[in-house]
Amino acid sequence: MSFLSILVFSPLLGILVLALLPKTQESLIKLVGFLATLPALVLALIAFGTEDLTKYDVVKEWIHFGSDASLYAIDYELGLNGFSLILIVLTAIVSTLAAIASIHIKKEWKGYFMLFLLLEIGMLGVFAAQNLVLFFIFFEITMIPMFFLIGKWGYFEKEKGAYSYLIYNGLGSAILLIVIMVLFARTGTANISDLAQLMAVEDANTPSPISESLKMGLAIALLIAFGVKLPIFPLHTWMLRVHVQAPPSVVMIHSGILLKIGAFGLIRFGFGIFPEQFKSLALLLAILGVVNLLYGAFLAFIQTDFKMVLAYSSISHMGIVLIGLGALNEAGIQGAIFQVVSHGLISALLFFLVGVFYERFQTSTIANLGGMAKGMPLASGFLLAGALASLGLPGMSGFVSEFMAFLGLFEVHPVVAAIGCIGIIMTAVYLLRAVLGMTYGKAGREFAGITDIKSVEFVPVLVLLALIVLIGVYPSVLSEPLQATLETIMLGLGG
Amino acid sequence: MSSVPVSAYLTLALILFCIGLYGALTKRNTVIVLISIELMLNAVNINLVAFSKFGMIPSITGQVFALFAIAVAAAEAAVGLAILIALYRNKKTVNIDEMNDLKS
Amino acid sequence: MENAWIIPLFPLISFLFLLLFGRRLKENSGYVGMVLTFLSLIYSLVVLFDRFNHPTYKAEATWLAIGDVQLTAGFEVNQLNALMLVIVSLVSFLVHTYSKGYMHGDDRFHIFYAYLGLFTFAMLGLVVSPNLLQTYIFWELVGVGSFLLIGFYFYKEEAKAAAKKAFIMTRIGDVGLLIGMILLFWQVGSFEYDAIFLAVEEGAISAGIITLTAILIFIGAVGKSGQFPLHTWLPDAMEGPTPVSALIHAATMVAAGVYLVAALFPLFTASETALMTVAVVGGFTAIFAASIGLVQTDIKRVLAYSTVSQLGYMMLALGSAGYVAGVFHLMTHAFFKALLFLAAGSVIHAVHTQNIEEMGGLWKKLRLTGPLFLIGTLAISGVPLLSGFFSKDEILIAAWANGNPVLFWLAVIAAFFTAFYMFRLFFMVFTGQARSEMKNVHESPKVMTVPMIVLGVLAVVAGYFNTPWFGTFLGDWLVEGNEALGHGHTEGPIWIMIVATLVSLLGIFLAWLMYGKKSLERDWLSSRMPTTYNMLYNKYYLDEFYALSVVKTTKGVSVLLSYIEAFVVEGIVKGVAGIVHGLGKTGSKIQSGQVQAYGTVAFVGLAVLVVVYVLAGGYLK
Amino acid sequence: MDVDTLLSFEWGAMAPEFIILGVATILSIVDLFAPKHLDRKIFGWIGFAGILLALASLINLVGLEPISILYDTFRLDGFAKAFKILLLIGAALVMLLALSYKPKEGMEEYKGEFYYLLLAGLLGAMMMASSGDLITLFVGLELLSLSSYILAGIRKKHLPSNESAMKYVVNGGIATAFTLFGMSYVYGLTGTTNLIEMTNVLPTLANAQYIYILGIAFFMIFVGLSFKLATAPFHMWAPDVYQGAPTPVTAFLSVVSKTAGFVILIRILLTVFGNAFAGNSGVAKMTNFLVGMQDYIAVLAAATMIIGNVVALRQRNIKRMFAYSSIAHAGYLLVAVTAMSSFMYDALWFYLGAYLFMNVGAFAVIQLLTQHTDNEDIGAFAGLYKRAPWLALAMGVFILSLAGIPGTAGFIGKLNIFIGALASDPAHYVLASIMIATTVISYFYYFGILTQMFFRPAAAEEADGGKIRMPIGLGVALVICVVATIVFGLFPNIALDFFHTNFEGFSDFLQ
Repeated sequence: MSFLSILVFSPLLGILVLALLPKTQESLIKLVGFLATLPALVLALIAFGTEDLTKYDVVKEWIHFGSDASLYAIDYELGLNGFSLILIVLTAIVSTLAAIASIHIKKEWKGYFMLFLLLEIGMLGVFAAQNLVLFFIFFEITMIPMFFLIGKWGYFEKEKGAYSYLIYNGLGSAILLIVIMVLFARTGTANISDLAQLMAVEDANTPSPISESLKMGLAIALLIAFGVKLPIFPLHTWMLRVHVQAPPSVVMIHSGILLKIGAFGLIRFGFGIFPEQFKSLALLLAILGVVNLLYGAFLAFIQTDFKMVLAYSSISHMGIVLIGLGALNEAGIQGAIFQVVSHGLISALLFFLVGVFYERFQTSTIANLGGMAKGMPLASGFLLAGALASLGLPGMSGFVSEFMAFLGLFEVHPVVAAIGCIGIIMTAVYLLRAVLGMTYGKAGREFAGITDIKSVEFVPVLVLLALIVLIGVYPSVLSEPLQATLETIMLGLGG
Repeated sequence: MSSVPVSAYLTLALILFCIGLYGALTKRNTVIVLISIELMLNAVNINLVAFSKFGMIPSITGQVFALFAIAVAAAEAAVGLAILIALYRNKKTVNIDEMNDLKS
Repeated sequence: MENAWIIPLFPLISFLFLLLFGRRLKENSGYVGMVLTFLSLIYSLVVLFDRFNHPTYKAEATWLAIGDVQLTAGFEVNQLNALMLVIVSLVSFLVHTYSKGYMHGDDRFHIFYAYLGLFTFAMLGLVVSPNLLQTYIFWELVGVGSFLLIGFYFYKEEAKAAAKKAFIMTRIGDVGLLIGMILLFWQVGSFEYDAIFLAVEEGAISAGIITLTAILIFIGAVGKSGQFPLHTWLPDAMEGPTPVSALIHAATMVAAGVYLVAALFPLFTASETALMTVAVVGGFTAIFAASIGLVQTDIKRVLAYSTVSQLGYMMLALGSAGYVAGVFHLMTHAFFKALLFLAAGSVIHAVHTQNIEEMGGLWKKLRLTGPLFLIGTLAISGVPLLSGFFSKDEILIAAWANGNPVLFWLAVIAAFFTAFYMFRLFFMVFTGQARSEMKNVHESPKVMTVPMIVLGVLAVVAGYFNTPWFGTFLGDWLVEGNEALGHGHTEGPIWIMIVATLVSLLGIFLAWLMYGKKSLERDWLSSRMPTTYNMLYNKYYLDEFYALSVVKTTKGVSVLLSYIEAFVVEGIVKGVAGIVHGLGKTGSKIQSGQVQAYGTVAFVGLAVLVVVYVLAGGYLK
Repeated sequence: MDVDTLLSFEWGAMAPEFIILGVATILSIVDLFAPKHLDRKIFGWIGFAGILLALASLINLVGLEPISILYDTFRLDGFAKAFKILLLIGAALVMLLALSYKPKEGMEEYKGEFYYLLLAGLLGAMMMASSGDLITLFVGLELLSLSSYILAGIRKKHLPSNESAMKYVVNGGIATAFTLFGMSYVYGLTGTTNLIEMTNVLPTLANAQYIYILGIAFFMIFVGLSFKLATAPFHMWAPDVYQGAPTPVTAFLSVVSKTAGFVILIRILLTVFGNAFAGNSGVAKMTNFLVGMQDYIAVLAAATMIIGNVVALRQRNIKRMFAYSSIAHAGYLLVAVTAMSSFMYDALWFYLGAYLFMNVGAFAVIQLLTQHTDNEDIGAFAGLYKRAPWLALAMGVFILSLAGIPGTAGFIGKLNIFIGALASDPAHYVLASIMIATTVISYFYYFGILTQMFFRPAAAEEADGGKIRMPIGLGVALVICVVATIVFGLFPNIALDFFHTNFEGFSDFLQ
């Protein structure tokens, strides 16, 4: 059992232990569920500390179709590069914190945590997978637990939410599967780096080489497939329902990690396998990004439910990822990656706080929460901090990514970028409107018996805030490990 | 005898087959439907025999096949009628268009 | 000077420390803040004197690498920075002290001091930044500090609104700054000031781009320094505690815009248009705000508008290539405006109202505040021998020298207005008969008066660093070794000084007639031109205009989009789903339960296949 | 023919068939004379044992070279072996279901027939699998059909059962007629019924008209067989019959009968039509007859997938829903047939295998839930997770596998089909896309069942009468199915390698 396999499958242990525990042992189950996320975290951090990542690569014979063992083989191959490692660390951290946040879960903790851990396996695997089919398998593995987590532990319209999640993502992964299968069937391999080479070589001597037009088609299909996940306007509506219906701890995971798979896929496969095609799609990406940014911002501005505000703000922030990618230069792509991480942390923080409030007031409607700072000064303070981070306040992670993304885009498409800058203002507008609406102003309610954020609830908040500030103040902590990955990407893009 | 071209037999068979098919698809009485199906099968037999005598490559197997076909057809008719009786016991009708409890 | 970087750290420490332990310390948190800011004051002074006889010092380290581009962070001590360091840390220290008394009894005392620390840290960081990026970073942080302090009384709806407004208004400006600096970056390949100036000198950047970027950056300055048309947040910002107004919205932060233009002066001088824009905006703001200030009745708002107009002055100076004049006025203004605000605070502290109509006759009651307030008033009105006189004089000379009479006369009129409304304020508050309900009014405690005295002294003497008579020491020093900044002192015709003096005295006299001696009816003018009066009183209805135009449009767009979301985006989805289900419906309709129908379907299928096959095969041909 | 020629045949090749035949005969005779009160359940166990025995003997035969006896009417080549294994396993599992099938009324007294008719049907299917002659093919087909007609109607007192049987017979008869008519033309063109001989004659077909007749024959046979496969255009009987027939029979139809259908389809396509040419001049002379037919099959496949999945959305009756689902799966399998790539055989074989396990498993659960109360509404699944967690989990596995979610055999099977469809030249992008799209549509109703089981609270009467006691046979079947579904999902090469090593991709198909 190699290091990476252990890292990816470590939550399995927790699942097994939970399976043995009796249903009724609430606190014990919660404890186990939390502990089960720790090994992955520790291992991820260890990996983060190491220089040479190639030593973690794993390759094992797994499946091969047809009689020829060498061709049409799907090996079990895991590996790391700077980018995926960062996301794995992010996943591990957010999962652990979400596990803590799960103290607010009210029923059937056993099933909840088993699915939760399964979900974590899926996410870790997605980032570690070295071939497309394996990636797809883990990708789907994340889908099923989410369906149940939303549908069973969600709020009023949970089943609707679960379904729209399922169908949209089903469609997305279906398109993804077509792309993967075409590549696999036409080239006989699913290994990402092999494919990248095959695509790069002009006359690849593959069973049936892929025509340029087909490549373009595949690239666009890939964009759509991951566009659903990211999500890109107009494929985003499912994500709103998920944000509103799912329990906060699950949304922490969802908006913290799962959405990022879209960005990860676009960068890893889109830029990795179809660099030429994505070059010609760059402007489209940038424009889509700006559309996302503004669309999300404007709609967030008129939402009455804080969850909806955050949902739209996620759309808006994902726009920045696209903007960065559209720039096609170091600054842009690095910005996009930074945004992926930073938004992961920030939205996790905000949704955790939503959970905290919901726990106490059974509502997340802005109007009903007015003047909360009087009753819960600390929580409100944290919320404000989170909002400031989210609107890109320097000294916090949001700024670095936003700045780099725009820096990148301004080099190539200054006009588009300039339009996008309206988004920066709008972000401030809608976030302040929402957050001040909740915390400042006259207190609309009695705070008798309402306890401020307490004990274990501090852990996620402080950890996340610390990370956000760390990245904001000392971004090199991310950019250092990224350089190698970036260079390869830029190489693929031809400079 | 051989003056009659094979095509004639084939046409006959085809016509018979079509009649059978028509009956099978339109008659209300299940018994007649089953009989029509017999017709279709017998049309096949004509084909087979005709081919085995006047076909491009005449051979006896055609007639053998025909025999099997006849046997099977008989069995099928038997089973069909048996089931029809069972159904009649419960439903008191042999009209095939009244057998529509199972539908969506 | 090598470790000037610790100057900002002291307040930062104070911020973090108070955030963590402030609760326990209660009011003692004040001492923490005071001590730490005092340290940075001392150190700034050291740095300043160090700077007198050492060249500019600059140290940097890589902050973030993008490909092969290295973004650096560090600090630089040049004349301007050193001066700003002292001003900021001094005022900040004084305000810290003052607040000990003013905020006494507030249960979020420690939070207040924490915020003050944060702000001071950001402001000091801003003034030592050696590159645009870092400037921008602290620029935003300063904004947040101000935002937090304006909204300090978070439970007040006005405070909430004001805080939000301040943040967003300034952010609009900031975006300009951001775009400007990024465009510059792709021209120069660096955010470093010297690199930029070098590129400008070498003419590596096309004139058009220079103008564009300069103006964009200036927009940032407009936002922060409350210049027209983004000034509306500044008067509302008076919802914050008065010491805050003194520190942030008078002395330091709002001056940041001026500082930025000054710091990037070579860039601006490279483009006539840019300079012109600065000058015009500045000049217009000066007169515009002054005119509003004439009729306001809230003591702090009057001061706020006077701040706006004074900042306009500084911009005008810079726009007229009067680098020294601008910076000089920045300094003097910092002192006397801070003084005025603290004094006003002391008044409010005593009478618990901000409406000057309800005040009066406080001269005898507030033995200390009164004279200090008078000093400030005299200074700002540009009465000779006080600091304001000299700096304002410099500005007028610069404006004249720059050969733009219109702006010059605007400035003069503004000066007249200033003098008038400041003394209107003074007379209404301190002279006349005392209101009955103000029996038990008494002077503020030492901890509040001492800072005011210090500022009072400065408000008098600060002018003498740079005068036509006793040598323009400050100016020479500021521009030394950098001719791009112009001369230390531009000789102007003597009559300008006389005009200025006369104008301000005239203003004072008029105010005395109307409010002091009351020989002139208060509404002798306003009754004659009511529309103008209302217009001024309602600040030219600018807020209403914004509310109607910008806010409404934003809302409108949002609503429109939400409809698109509901009907187009969701609609398509529903449509597709509908089609699928429709298919299913028809499918199960065909499934009639009629066994013969099934056979028919099969037969039809077969027939179709055969026909198609035959036709496709061209068998019939 | 005299005795020693008779003895000269390697009868060993027919061992499995003989075993099944023997058991069936014995059971039928014993049933005749055995006392009424004797519990016929024992027959079931005997039949089960017989099937296992046959399976064992078949495994024992696997290593052998292809054998052909009775003048090439009976072939035991890799193809036959491979698919017979599936048939036997399927029948065995169905037998287990049948063993523990206890409907309210109309079953008990026919238990005996039930079991040996099942065996008879199995025998027919096996004959089809390894017949080298149109006649034997036809006889096998009919043996299967006839016995399944009776099986469908075995609940004599149960009206839906009767009706479904009746419908089955009528449609089946028509289908048979179509097939037979087509076969007769083929015979007419080749003058032989032996498949191998045909392969020698057909390439020499010169006259264009003959080729057109061949084409028509092809369509008649194909449509006739599509009745067995339950694919468009001859699919419509399936829902009614599946719903009316006793659950084990439904399982039998959807697994064994379908597999047999594909077996015979492949046989005929590849031996008969695979060797003719599309025309007698120019390019057509070069191109294979089937290549010309690909588009038509593709259309049918697409139609089948769409109809199956889309109509399934509206079904409330669980068995009906599974009928449509099995139509859809037949469509997926047709995609593999359409592509005719080098992956066709293993794709078909693996997918049929996977489908066998997941579908029988699903029907096992359905039978358990629906037999007591004849309530077959999907609501019967409500709150199953609360009532019987393990059962719910098992059903969950089957559903996920049917939906083609990774980690299950269903996913690998689909993968295999995709590779075939996309690797072949020209690649069938459209067909593959339709397949995936319809798969997503299928999520709706598959996950609808999951929703019922895991999210919804149990309806009152299920809630209190909650305890579901698991009959032994059914339990065994369930466990086997679950394990197989997951194992072949995670380590498919256990099966695939077995296939490749033992059957060499049916290289011996034609000699």
